[in-house]
Amino acid sequence: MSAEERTTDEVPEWKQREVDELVDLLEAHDSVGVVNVTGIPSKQLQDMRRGLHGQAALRMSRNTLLVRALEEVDDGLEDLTQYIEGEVGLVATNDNPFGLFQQLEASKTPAPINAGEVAPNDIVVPEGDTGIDPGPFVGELQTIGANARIQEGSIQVLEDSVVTEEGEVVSDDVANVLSELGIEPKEVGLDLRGVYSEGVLFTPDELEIDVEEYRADIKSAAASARNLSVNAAYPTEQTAPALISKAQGEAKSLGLQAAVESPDLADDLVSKADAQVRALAAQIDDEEALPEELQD
Amino acid sequence: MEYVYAALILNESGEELNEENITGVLEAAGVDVEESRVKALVAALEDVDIEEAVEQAAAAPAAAPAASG
Amino acid sequence: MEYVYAALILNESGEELNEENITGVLEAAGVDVEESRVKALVAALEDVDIEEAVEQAAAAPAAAPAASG
Amino acid sequence: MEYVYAALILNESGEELNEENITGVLEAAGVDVEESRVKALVAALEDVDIEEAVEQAAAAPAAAPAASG
Amino acid sequence: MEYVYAALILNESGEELNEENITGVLEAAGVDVEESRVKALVAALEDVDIEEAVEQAAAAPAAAPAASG
Amino acid sequence: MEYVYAALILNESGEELNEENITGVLEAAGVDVEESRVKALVAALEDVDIEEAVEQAAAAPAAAPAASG
Amino acid sequence: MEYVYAALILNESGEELNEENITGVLEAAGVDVEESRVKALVAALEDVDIEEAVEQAAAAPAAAPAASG
Repeated sequence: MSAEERTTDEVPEWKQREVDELVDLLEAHDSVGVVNVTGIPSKQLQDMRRGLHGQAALRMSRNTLLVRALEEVDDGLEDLTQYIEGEVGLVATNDNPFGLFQQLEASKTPAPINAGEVAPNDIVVPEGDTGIDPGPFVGELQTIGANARIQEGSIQVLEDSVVTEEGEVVSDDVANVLSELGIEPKEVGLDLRGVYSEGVLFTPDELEIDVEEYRADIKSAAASARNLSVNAAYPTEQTAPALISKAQGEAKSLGLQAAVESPDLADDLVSKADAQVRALAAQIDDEEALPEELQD
Repeated sequence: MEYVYAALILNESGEELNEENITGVLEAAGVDVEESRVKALVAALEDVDIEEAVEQAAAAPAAAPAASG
Repeated sequence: MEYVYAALILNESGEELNEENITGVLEAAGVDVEESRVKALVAALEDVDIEEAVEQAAAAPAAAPAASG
Repeated sequence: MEYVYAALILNESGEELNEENITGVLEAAGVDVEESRVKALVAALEDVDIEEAVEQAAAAPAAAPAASG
Repeated sequence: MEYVYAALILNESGEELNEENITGVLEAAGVDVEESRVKALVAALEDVDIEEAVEQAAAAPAAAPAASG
Repeated sequence: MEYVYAALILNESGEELNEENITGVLEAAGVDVEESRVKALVAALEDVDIEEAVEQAAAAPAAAPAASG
Repeated sequence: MEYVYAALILNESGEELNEENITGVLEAAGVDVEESRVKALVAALEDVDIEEAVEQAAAAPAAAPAASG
C-alpha cells in the first residue's frame, strides 16, 4: 500500500484510512458493483449482508469516499462513479457479474408500499376471498377499482384487478387497502446499477441471463448444423445415418413415382396401387359399380 | 377391385373409359365379366376426376408396414 | 403404374402372374407394352406376398389431401 | 435399389440416363447387371421429373417407429 | 448427394466401401470426383451401420409422391 | 448465433469453454467480438448441459422453420 | 460437426468460406484440422444456399430405434 506517501493534508486521516480500506477491497475482487440501497431498513440490510457473506462483500460509506476510492483504483473502476448518487453501496465479488446479479435478485424480499410512492410495477389486487367480513371495506375496494362484492358472508374480489399502474403514484386509498389486505407489491433489495468486471462495464439489463434462451440457442445451432450437413450432403459422423436415410428416401420416392419394377419397391408399389384403387373406389357412389368387398 | 383397376389402366393408357374397353381388359385377365357392373362403373366414373383421386392416394404414403419381411 | 395394376388384376382373377398374362392385359388396354418392364415386374413380384402388401396398405390411414405440385 | 441410385447419380452428374450409362455405373460398383432391369428403369423414368420426385422425398420427413422383423 | 448414392450402391453390391470403389462408381457416372469428399464420406461412414440406417429409413413411410407420373 | 457456434466447436474439440477460447474462435472468424456477450455466454453455459441440448436437437427433426424452396 | 459449425460462423461473420478461414477458426478452437475434411466442406458448400439449407429440416432417421430381431 502506498498510504505513507499519500499524506495529503486536506484529507483527515480517518477518511484516508477508510478510502484505503475501500481500495483494498476493490483491488481484491474481480467484479465490483454499485447497488442502490434506498429505502432498505437497516435490519434488512444486515440480513442481506449476512446472506452475501462468503460470496460478496457489501460496503457502505460516504459517497465522496466511494468516489475517491473508485478513482484511486483507476483501472476502469472510475466508470462506476456515474452510479454513485443517493443511497448506494459497493458490492465486491470474485463471482462473475451475472452470478452476482442473480444472487442479488434472489435476495430481494417483498415489502409494503406507502402512499406517495411510485408503483414499480402494476399493483394487483388478486381475485379471491379477502376473508374480511361484510362492511365498508367493500366500498373502499370498489373505489380504487377492484371488482369486489359481498358473497357467501365475506368480501370477495371477483377478478384480478390492477389498482395502480406501473409508474403511477400510490394514493392514500390504495395504500390503505393494500395494507389491510397484507399485499406487499414492492421488491426490496440491493438494486444493481452497474458492475465493472475485468475491464467491462455491465448494466443490469445485460446481466439478466435467460439460461433457457441459451439452451434453446444451442439446440437451434445444433439443428442448423445438422440441417446444413445433411442438405449440403457433407457427411459427418453424426449425420451420416441421416444422409443414408435421405438418399434412401429419395430413391424410394423416385422409384415409386416412376413405378420402377424393383424388388425393393415391389411391396410399396402394390400398396400404392391398392391405395389408389381404393381412393378411386371411394369416389364411386353407385353400389353396383363397387367391388363386392366394398359394398355394404 | 379388378373392375376399378381396369379403369385405372385405361386412364393411364389414355384409352376411352367405356364398357367395351373395360370388358376387354378384364377378359384378357381371365375375369368372368359382369356386364351390369361394367355399365355401373362407367356411369359412376363419369363424374369422377380420376387423376385427383389417384393423387390423393399417392399423397398418403403406404404407411409404415408394421413387420417388414 | 399400369404394369402394377395389371399384375393386381391378375392376382384378383387368380390367373398366373407371368409375362404373357400381364402383357395381354396391358395390350387389351391399348398400352404400348415394354417387354423389359414386364419382365422386371414379374421378377420383382416373385417374392412378394401381394395379399399381405395389400392388407398393409389398407391398414394405413386413408388419405391426406395432396398438395399437388 | 441400386438401379435407382445409379439413375440418381447420373441425374446429378448431368449425364444421359440411358442403358449404357446405368450399366456402366452399376458395373463399376461390382453389380451383376440385369439388362432387362436396366431397360425397365430407363423406360420407367422416361416421363418422370426426377428433380421433383427427389424433392418430394425431402418434403416427407421420414419418421416412423420401426418394428422390423 | 451423388457421393452418398455411390456408397449405397456399393453397400448393396457388397463391395467394400473404400475411396477407390466410390471414386470408380462416380467416375463411371461422369462425375468430376473430389478426392476430399470421397475421403470425408468414407471417414464419416466408418462407424455407421449402414444396414441399420437403411432399415430405419425403409421403416419410415414411403415419402408420398403427390404428383402423378 | 456465432457465439453459440463458437461454444459448440469448443465443446467438440474438448477445449475449455472460457472467454479467452471463445474470443479466439470468433476473432479467427473475423467477428468483431463483444466482450460482454462472451462473458454472458460463458456464465449462461455454466448451467446448460450442452451434450444434452445437442442430442435433443438431433432427435427432434430440426426446430428450424422450413422455408422450402 | 465442428467443421460445419466453423462454416456457420463464417457465414454469419460474412467472411469468405474458404479453406484458410475454416482452418483458422478450427485451429483457434484447438481442433486438429484435417485438410481433406476442410476441402470437402468447401466443395460441398460451393453450390449451396446456406441460409436455405440451414432452415430446411433434415429428417431425423435415428428417431426410431429399431427393435430389430
